[in-house]
Amino acid sequence: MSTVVKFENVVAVAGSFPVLTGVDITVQEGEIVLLQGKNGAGKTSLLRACAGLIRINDGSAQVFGFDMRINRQAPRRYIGLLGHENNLYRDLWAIEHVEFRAVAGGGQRGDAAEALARVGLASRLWSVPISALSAGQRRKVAIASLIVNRPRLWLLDEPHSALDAASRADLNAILKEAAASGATVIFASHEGVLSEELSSRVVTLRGGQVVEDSSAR
Amino acid sequence: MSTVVKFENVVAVAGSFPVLTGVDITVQEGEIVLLQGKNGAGKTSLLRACAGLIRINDGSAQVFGFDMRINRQAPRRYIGLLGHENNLYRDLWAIEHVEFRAVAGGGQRGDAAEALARVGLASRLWSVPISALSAGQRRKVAIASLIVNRPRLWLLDEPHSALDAASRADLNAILKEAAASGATVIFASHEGVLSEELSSRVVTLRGGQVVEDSSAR
Amino acid sequence: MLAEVLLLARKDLRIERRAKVALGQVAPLTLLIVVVFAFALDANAPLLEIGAGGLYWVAVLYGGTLLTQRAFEIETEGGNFDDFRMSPIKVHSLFLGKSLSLFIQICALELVLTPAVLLLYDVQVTDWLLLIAAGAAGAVAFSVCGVLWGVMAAGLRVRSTLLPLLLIPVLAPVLLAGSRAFETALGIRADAGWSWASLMFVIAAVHTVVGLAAFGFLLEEN
Amino acid sequence: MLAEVLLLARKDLRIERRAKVALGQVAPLTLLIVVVFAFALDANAPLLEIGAGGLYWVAVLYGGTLLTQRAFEIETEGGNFDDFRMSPIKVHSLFLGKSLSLFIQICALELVLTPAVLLLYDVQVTDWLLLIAAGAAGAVAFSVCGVLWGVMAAGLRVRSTLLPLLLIPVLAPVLLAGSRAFETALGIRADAGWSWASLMFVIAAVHTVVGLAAFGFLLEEN
Amino acid sequence: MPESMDDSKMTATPLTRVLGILGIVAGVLMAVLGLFISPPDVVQGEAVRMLYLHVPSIWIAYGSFVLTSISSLLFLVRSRRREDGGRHYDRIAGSAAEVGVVFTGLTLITGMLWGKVTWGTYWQWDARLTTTVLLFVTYLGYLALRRLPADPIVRGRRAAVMALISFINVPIVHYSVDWWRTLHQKASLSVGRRPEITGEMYWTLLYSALTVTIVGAWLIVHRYRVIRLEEIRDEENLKMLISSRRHERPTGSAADGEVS
Ligand code: HEM
Ligand SMILES: Nc1ncnc2c1ncn2[C@@H]1O[C@H](COP(=O)(O)OP(=O)(O)OP(=O)(O)O)[C@@H](O)[C@H]1O
Ligand SMILES: Nc1ncnc2c1ncn2[C@@H]1O[C@H](COP(=O)(O)OP(=O)(O)OP(=O)(O)O)[C@@H](O)[C@H]1O
Ligand SMILES: [Mg+2]
Ligand SMILES: [Mg+2]
Repeated sequence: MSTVVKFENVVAVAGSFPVLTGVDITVQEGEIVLLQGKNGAGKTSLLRACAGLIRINDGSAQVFGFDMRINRQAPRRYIGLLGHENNLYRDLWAIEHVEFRAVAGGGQRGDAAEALARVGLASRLWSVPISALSAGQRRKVAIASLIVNRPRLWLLDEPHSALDAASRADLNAILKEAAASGATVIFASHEGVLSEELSSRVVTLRGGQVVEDSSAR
Repeated sequence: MSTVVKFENVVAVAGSFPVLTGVDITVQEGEIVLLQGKNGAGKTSLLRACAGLIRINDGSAQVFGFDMRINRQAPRRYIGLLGHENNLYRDLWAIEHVEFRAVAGGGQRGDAAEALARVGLASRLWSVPISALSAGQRRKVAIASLIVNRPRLWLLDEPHSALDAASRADLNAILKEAAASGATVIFASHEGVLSEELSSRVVTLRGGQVVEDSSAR
Repeated sequence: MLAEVLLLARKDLRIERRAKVALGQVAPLTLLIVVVFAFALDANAPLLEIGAGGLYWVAVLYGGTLLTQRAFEIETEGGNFDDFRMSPIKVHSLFLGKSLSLFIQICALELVLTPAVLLLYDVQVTDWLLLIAAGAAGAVAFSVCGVLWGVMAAGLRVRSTLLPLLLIPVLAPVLLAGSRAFETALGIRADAGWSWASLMFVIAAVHTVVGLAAFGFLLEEN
Repeated sequence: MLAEVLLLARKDLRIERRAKVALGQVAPLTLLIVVVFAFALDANAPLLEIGAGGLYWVAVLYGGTLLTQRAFEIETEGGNFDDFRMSPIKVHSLFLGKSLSLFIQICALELVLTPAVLLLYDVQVTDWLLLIAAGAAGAVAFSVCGVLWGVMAAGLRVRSTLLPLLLIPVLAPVLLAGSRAFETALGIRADAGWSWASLMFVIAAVHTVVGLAAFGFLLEEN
Repeated sequence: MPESMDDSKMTATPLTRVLGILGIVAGVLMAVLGLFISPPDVVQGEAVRMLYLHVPSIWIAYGSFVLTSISSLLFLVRSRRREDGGRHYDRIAGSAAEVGVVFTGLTLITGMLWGKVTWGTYWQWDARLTTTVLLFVTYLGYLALRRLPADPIVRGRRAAVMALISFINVPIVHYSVDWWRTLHQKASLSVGRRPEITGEMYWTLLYSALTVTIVGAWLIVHRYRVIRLEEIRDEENLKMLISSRRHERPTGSAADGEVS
């Protein structure tokens, strides 16, 4: 089993504030890691650092073996990122959006319908502009857009937010399935039971550092 | 005890889609009502209808005794609305934002600090531009902006989202306190235990209608 | 009410001071436009002298549109306009407060632009009072009108392109009157500059009245 | 790579078709500007004739800036730029795809604008080929440059005003060259219009090369 | 340029002191030469003395912009490989551009004053004048871009790209007199053309150019040092911030001790 993320004493600065102050974490293929910690602990920052969206100022960081201090764009095509916000094209229909994301990632146009069905979006809503969807429905479209790209590393920031109970269970199933087939999942969440049930390992952040790590596999 | 919200067979249309298809609901002063239902059930739409933000096409709707089909701006000054998104001035500091909202609502500048402390935002972050705050910290600022206006009716759309465990408990305490002092709270949420513990009554929506109402008071 | 107006305007100006959009970006931009115009018109000195008034107002119109856009951008950053509409501030105060902050920014813009045009287009002022009166009237008209349409464009989608489309036809009369008034003030033509300036005041007044009456309606999205 | 470019451009154009910004809002707006100019310059026919080329390009510059802004607005509607940056599409294709869709929109704009200017300003075309060549070169330069700075301004904040500030000085040479080329094409001056058009092509080529080389850097926010 | 902590903490080194003194001495001499020794022009009379500031200034500005472009290019090449990201080159690019802008401004001002004397107006819509203004504004934009808060490397790359594009304006300014019909003087010293001015004026001009070069170099070195010092200060600040964030209090939200 290979190492997907390997951070050693990683320091990252946003603006002039150190959002990560020395993170050490190693994630193996197939793990489902829950990041928890207070608001402002640095969960989002860590996820974005893994995605190469913030520059690393100090320490050593590798994702899929790429050195993130030298080329932080390289691993992106293996990564699916879901942020606090959804980033959807509001004027496209749900199906068009997912199709676009599928083809952009080298997949098939047909994957889109499958993914939307998988996240449980009613097919009536497939050809409605995304701006007309409810918060939870949009979240589903965003998740479907990840699914079609079959990322090898899923980085999810509060993926359950806005979803209803049934969809939350669905999402957990989707992620477990992905992990079982070799993908790696790192997600931040404040949902207690739901996320602990999903995760194979819980990492606690505080002040931009890892302070607890239960490799409870 | 007076009636705060009285909706009878309310139909509301957004674009050309009927988001509410005949809602009947009566909420008394001091209640804490949890709206639940699947994604797209119409929770957000109902909250926005209570706030007078969407036009009511049919049925009769009264908020604080004002007829929402005639004057939907009138009750707004008694209402505090927290949407899925936060709507903060990103360039202001947290404290400036809350101060502005306090004074705009007829309160004191000094209320702001109190409210920010109440939601548990570390005072280091009070004088940081809101755009630099984390998702949960922003949510706290948005909640503090409501507190300072002492609304008589709180309309909250997934208020717990993005908050950490401790802050969720804090928020519940704040809302219970408000209800105890005569305010009314209606909130939509997908959080199971947490919201049921808070609410005095659970209303379930489906397809833009109320399908279940446990006046479990 | 005055307190509310000032509160709102102060908030807007504070954001502006922090983001430095009006003076840091819009002012240089309009200056640039003045320069580019001049060159696009082939640096024909007499032509520029004649056109100075018109070009000045076109530049103000452009800068003013950007500032208006920005004034509502800050209200809709969260993705929607709900909080502005739910604001406990009275509707009239919302309108006047927004207009006031926009007015101050447009005035600042004019203060930068006027000397530049005088210098670059090589024109002399023969009637300072008229120049100032016309400038002020234009600023009032632009800001009031900007807020009136800005709130509508902000409620709808694709605002960044809709706003100018709404604004420019409405402001065209102000633009014309302003150009004529300036031409008199700059001694380019002997026409009755003051009657143009008064026309501007009338337009500004009409828009203010319409704005006060209609802002409540326009605030509603649906 | 071509597939990616087309995919991206098609997506942009589909959004555009649905929101109808380019032809529904920006084109009328620039038309309006052309008309307003005519007014501001007092409908002085010979003067308009001389200025036609310059005014045309000023209008295209304005419309192009709005379209560029819009092209990146759709990428940042969720509040940030992350998804565009995380896109599995190759950086070069991102650049070319965005440029292509912008190019098509600017061409559409020019197609609307050209007859309007010919008609309103009462000028005759003496060299159609030059007109078309210059128009195309200008569209390439504007779109490539727009994408180059647009991506940067989108990553930063306060983009709606920053973008034109960055864009206009850089595009000014294109504007100048375009005006001269048009003047020749319209028979206003006998100058070497073709050498101006070729200058435009050179500028467009330089920006394309720089864009292809640098887009990866510019995509990064911090 | 040496970069060890010790000497970058000082603003002056022997090199800069020598440069500074040279600059002053040369400046005085230039004033004497330009104002008294060189003869008045046949056509322009005494006004021609403006030449000795007007023209060298823009040359130095050109030179600075060339320096900016070269170091921007080097920065783009090196920023991937080097440990410090080649920020050295970014600093050079920044300080050279600042100096270039200052001297472009000087050319504009002297030109306008000169124009008032010879053409009767401060400003003419002449190709060279307009393009010079555009050059000025473009680089002001470049400097503004450098000010925007961002990670230093990312900001540096962004700025470097803009520097490379902005450089287009330099040849445009230089050749504008040939490309457009202008009021402004044609190039009098240009590659492959015989100089049109001669004698004392010619030598005075060359000498002024040398002097302004020295002053420009001195300014660039100093700006470089100031930028470096600011960076050092920021680094120190960051260290403090990191250690204080590491020790954030480990409590819940009731936390930060602010809840009553
Ligand atoms: C604001 C007004 C002016 C500006 C912006 C300006 C700008 C410039 C620039 C950029 C150059 C350098 C050309 C090059 O070598 O690439 C230059 C050179 C020169 N300027 Fe001006 N100028 C202005 C006014 C004047 C005036 C009023 C005069 C005199 C009547 C003048 C006389 C000259 C001369 C003699 C040169 C040297 C030409 C050469 O050797 O290339 N300039 N000016
Ligand atoms: N420019 C800045 N100035 C001050 N603090 C900053 C700045 N930028 C970021 N921060 C702080 O850095 C931290 C960022 O944390 P991050 O967004 O990673 O938190 P998080 O763990 O995702 O929190 P949440 O649970 O609220 O999403 C926050 O405390 C934020 O206030
Ligand atoms: N123009 C439209 N066309 C089609 N459907 C629409 C349109 N506008 C709104 N809808 C639908 O109306 C419903 C709105 O529901 P609302 O936003 O109130 O849901 P909600 O209960 O808040 O859901 P969530 O839990 O996801 O927030 C959604 O199903 C949405 O798809
Ligand atoms: Mg977060
Ligand atoms: Mg909802």
